[in-house]
Amino acid sequence: MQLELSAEDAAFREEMRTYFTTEFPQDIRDTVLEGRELSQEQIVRSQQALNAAGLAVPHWPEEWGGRGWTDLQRHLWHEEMQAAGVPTPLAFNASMIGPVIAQFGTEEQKARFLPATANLDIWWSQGFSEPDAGSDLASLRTTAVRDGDDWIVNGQKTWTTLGQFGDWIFTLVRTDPEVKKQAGISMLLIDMTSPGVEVRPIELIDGSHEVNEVWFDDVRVPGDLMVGELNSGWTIAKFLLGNERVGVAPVGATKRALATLKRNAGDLLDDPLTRARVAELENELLALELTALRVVAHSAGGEPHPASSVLKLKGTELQQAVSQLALDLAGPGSLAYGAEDDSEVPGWARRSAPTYLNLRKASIYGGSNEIQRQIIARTILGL
Amino acid sequence: MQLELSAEDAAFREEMRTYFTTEFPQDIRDTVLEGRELSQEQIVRSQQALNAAGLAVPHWPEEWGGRGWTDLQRHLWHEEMQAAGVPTPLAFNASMIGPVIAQFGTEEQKARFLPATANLDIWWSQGFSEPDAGSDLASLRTTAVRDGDDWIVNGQKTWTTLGQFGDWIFTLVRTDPEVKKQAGISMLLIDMTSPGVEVRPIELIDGSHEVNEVWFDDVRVPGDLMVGELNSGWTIAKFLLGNERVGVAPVGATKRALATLKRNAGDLLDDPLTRARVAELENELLALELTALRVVAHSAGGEPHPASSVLKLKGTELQQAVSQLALDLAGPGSLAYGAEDDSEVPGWARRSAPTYLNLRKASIYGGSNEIQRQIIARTILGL
Amino acid sequence: MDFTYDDEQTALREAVRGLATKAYGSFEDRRQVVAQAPGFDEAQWARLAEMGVLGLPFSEDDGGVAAGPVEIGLVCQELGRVLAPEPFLASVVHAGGLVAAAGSPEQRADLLGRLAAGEIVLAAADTSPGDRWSADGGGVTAAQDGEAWTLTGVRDPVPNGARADHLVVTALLPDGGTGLFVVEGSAATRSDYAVIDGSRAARVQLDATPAVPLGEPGHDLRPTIATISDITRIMGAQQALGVMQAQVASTTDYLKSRKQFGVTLNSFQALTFRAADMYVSLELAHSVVDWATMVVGSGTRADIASAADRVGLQVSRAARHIGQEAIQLHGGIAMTAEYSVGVRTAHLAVLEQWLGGAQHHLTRLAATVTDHETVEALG
Amino acid sequence: MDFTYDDEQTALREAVRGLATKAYGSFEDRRQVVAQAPGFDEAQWARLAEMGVLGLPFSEDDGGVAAGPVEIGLVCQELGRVLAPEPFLASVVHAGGLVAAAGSPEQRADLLGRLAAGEIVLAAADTSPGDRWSADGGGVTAAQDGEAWTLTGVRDPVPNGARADHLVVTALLPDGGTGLFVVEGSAATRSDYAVIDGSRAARVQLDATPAVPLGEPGHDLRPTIATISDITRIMGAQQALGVMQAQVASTTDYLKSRKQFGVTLNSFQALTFRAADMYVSLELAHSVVDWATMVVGSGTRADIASAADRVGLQVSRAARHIGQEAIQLHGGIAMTAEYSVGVRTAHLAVLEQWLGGAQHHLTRLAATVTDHETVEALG
Repeated sequence: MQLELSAEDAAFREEMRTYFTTEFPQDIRDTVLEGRELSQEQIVRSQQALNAAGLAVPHWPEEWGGRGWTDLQRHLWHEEMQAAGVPTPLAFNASMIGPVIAQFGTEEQKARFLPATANLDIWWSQGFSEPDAGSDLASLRTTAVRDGDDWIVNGQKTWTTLGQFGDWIFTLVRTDPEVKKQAGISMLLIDMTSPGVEVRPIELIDGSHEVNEVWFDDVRVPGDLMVGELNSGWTIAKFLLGNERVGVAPVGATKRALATLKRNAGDLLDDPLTRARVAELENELLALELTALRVVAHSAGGEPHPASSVLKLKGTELQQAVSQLALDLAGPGSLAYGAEDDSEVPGWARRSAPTYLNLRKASIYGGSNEIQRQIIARTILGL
Repeated sequence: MQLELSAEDAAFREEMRTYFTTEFPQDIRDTVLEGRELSQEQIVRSQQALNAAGLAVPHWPEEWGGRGWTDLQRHLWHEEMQAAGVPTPLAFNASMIGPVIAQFGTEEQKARFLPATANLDIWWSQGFSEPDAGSDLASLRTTAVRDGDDWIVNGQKTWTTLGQFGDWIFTLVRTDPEVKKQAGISMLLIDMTSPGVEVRPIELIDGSHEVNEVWFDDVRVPGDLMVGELNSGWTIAKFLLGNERVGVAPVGATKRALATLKRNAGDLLDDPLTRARVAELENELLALELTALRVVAHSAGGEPHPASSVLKLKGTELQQAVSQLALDLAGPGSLAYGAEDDSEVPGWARRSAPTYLNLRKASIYGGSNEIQRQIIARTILGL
Repeated sequence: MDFTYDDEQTALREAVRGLATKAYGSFEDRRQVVAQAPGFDEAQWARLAEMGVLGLPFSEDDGGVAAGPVEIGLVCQELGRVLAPEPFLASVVHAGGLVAAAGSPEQRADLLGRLAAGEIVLAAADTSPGDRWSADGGGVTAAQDGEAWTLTGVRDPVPNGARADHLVVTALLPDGGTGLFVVEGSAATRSDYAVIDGSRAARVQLDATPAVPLGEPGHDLRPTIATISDITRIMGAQQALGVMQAQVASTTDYLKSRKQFGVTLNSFQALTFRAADMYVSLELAHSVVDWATMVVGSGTRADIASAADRVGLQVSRAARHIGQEAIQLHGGIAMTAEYSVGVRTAHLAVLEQWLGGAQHHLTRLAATVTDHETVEALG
Repeated sequence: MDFTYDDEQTALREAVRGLATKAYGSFEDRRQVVAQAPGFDEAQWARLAEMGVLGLPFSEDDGGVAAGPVEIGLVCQELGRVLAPEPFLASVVHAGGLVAAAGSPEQRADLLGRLAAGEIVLAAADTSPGDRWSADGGGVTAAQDGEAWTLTGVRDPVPNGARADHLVVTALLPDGGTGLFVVEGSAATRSDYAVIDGSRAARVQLDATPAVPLGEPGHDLRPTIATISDITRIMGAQQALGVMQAQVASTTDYLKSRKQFGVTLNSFQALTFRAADMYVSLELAHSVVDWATMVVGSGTRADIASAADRVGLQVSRAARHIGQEAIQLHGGIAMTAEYSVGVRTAHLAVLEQWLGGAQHHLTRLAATVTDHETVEALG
């Protein structure tokens, strides 16, 4: 047991910190640090800056831009990025389809997609969820039917985050309706400009437009855009969803959110009950961060560490708890959601209610907290 | 809607309060108010005093000592009793077997048992739970087999509270092993001095001896000691367990415990976090008491109000929460569990750890809180 | 001691429920109404007036029907159940309550009469940026010149402030204390904006704006203002109760009908137990709401203040619990603006601000724990 | 940065686990041992000495092996796992720690040498009735007459105080500050009593009782005493971690094997989800315990004090949660003294007092929230 970073890791962290705080575009960091919304242009520019610095896809195979870092180094990279207010690379590209193509794709697919994916020249969307499936992903109904070398896709996806910006979408489609539901699923890459693809916005309760429905009406997809074997989509999806050990819990971002809230709170921190809430949250965040370190320190090979579910569960709870504290500290100012920027009610207070509501999604999307509890009970405890 | 008691109910409450605080034996109240353990003699003397005043079994049929009160009046009686530190009548007698015999018993059984039951001349024990049954009461295995007019009982009961003082025990026994498990159960009254009955103490984690195992080894029980029809035991048990709407939640006792704790806490109440915990508990107790009032005000006929489960669930949680606050306020003094009475560590602090541990039972015994949640989900919400 | 509605109250409830459900039983209708200014349906406001609802609290001399807090509360509850956006709480209970408590007979007859008739909307303006549920008037100062009064300062947020024909404004008096003034809506500089639940509020800027004192000018009205705030909180709790009842009902229905993994969600015990816990929160809150409402009818100012704290704490906690669980148990669908569940949770977050928030009330109650031995439900 | 045991540490853990399991793997054996004075097994104490465990923290000059906090912590964890009643924490970590930190070379060689050899038991006496985790010595005063010192006052509770051969007592010095003194156990008036978890503590009365100062007489040792208290808390947290691991394992096993309503309990999702939540509490606590243990090895006094607060808060909360849920998920059986689960929960309640309790630490941490921007796990 050893608390200190090795000299090498400490130097690595310093290198990351220096790049993120001195070289990375300041306007993008300011937007994040002040809790404002990033534009599409900023997200693209951010990832391209990271990619130019070799920091966008460090976990990919080195041939495609990876860096061969240890999990601890990836953790430090990820935490320093969040602490500095640098947006993490677009997950659909960097954490989802990129590793999948690198693992399961043909050489042609790799060459065609990976560089553009790392550089966010292609913006990927995710087409997994369907309206009637929810947590029961395998019950999906979108079909792909053979037509010569092509596939004809029909159906509907939903909860497609940032789909309004998507160039391509990676989808799970049913290619064999006759077999047990997990067995008949394949993964197709679909150009979102194809005829028959329609993206419809979903307005969320915080007024934001971050998710979409994506409709497929006789969309023709060339056969070479299937990833992996026919009917192996479920295996690929499990790889994709279980791929991540680093950055599962938003530790750095939540720490930053709490630090910002403390700064904004001012005199409100004189209240002993508020101080106690802050102290309790800080302690739980420490426990979470240490647990994330234990996970990265222990993980070996490509297997997901089961304690990732602990991180997801507790991480989203704490993220939500900080947003609740912000709402409480904002008080009546939280009503001023739609006020103009020149309002005397400070921006953090005006954003507190939408942020609180928006973050309710954190315990639903990407494997709900009920799914995480089930994974812990079954996989870890054997129940 | 009307907050005030009617003049009649207000007078009734005053009458109760006067009796409990001026006429009832003071030594017994002192024992309760100081949180010490009642002796068997005190419990008997207490109930006999109440019975002499007509206050032991007010909800029984008037012919057997009942008073024909409204549920609200019973509630007031019960709360005033607890507020004054008067022990409530022994539940096994007053709330369980008494009403059962009055409802299902033969005239001979009524005449033989009810007066002695009301006056605690017979101390009843409950023989329902079995070692392998737990919440699944109907899986009981104790058998009663016909032998002429008699029954021969074999098996084991457990969690028999205060069974060491029991004169008689009312039991559920399997009289037909061939049918579906609920269908083959009957209720037998058994004299605990019968040959073959053995009571073995169970030591609990707080060091107390309040529950027992009761073993039956070829115990002969005369046929006229069956209550109700053969194989109707399940119906009777449901009547017995669902009979109670008044006093389901220990509101008065918990309020008293919190008031006593505040008095004992002294300077510790200067701590704003402690004050906040007390305030939160007081508010929840108010909500609970008001809910109990709503239940008694709404209940009609003999049907249990389903919200009784809300009272049991929240009532035990608050009872436990107050005991946790006491443990926290006792601090290191809570270690002095076995210290002599002349210890400088005050009695409430010395009793805090055993009380905390003992009250863990509150959410287990008498229908665990999981069972209560199930009742709410199924019966009230229809889930 | 009685927790039931009498026949007249039940009839009122049915009538209000009928009107509210007709207008907003389809959530899409509510969505369309709040999408544009003034954020509610003027025609529905007129229908509420027609039914006598807008005059409920006021005396007959003032054009009302002198109903009690139970009646007012059940209206709030029914409006909450369907998320009706009409400003009953803001305009009738709060602003109307201030006029009724402090206005001269003429002012009452005029303002409340027109309010009861549905001809005007009032708004109470008592909060400035940074205020936390104080009713002391800070943020706006009153100045007197002969008979004429003017007000200067900023009030924000003012619920329904942009639509209001008249604003009822708290202000610091020149000689100390806090007064109440009526300002013509059009005389103030107002910026209208949307609140997260689809309702509207405004920043109201007063700059030596002409104002008419409510009642005798120059008196310190802090106790009156505080009591009306407390009553508004208790009625806000009634509205939250209606919302929470709808949340529990929606969640229960959803668990029964929604299928996942080939079975309905109520096959999952972890979910049904959480629904049971929601019900427990709801029922405990319900009890305290009923109680506090009755205290409004029979208690002193101090009793009402204490009841507002107790109901504020209990209902804020319950609103948080039920609002969050309703979304979680529904899953993604409840995150969408098209679906009522998430918007109800947004409305509960807004009502918490009306109520005052759990920690605010907890702190006030904590200050009193050594003043009593026990808290008694019955006097 | 590394959270794993090295090979030697793993070997030590296996050895201690073997010894502990052999003695107390059957809970009934533990039950019989604690049923009579001194509340632990002297033979097991000797075996721990033989294995070198009782001298782990002390320097080689003092008869120990100069092991670090990780080794000491894993011993505590293993002893906690089986509820071993031997007073390692009280005698070696706490009292021994005070002697090691403040004693003269001769005192250390004598007391720690005999302690390491299993020849004596020490007890730290630093708490008087009403004390709440202060280490300032209040409750006992020291008086000097030439070279001779005497102590007067009451210490209670003193864990293992009646059995101790020597008591290490904090006391107020005549010229201010707090000193440490060794008192012969037999020279004090002691009343032995049982603690709720089956361990023993005592009231210790000192009445001008002869005492020997540890180290140079008359120096204020408050910083030293506080640090040893903090280290003891962190090691108490290690012990609690072992207990909690056992609670989660027992609960999981029970849910898998126990049948109700014709199926094993792990068919009930509401129960398995609660077991999952226990695991979450356990793992988060585990991380903080490991971290705090490492801070003992590398941090300043202030770092250690802060780590003790953080681990005290996290582990007290986890102990409450896991202890209560373990009983609830087992049901009635866990209420009985014959079954280990409830007694483990009792032991956790006792360890919370060693740790200092959640609210105590929370209050201390709350005082510091404006001193830093974030709390950093890595320096």
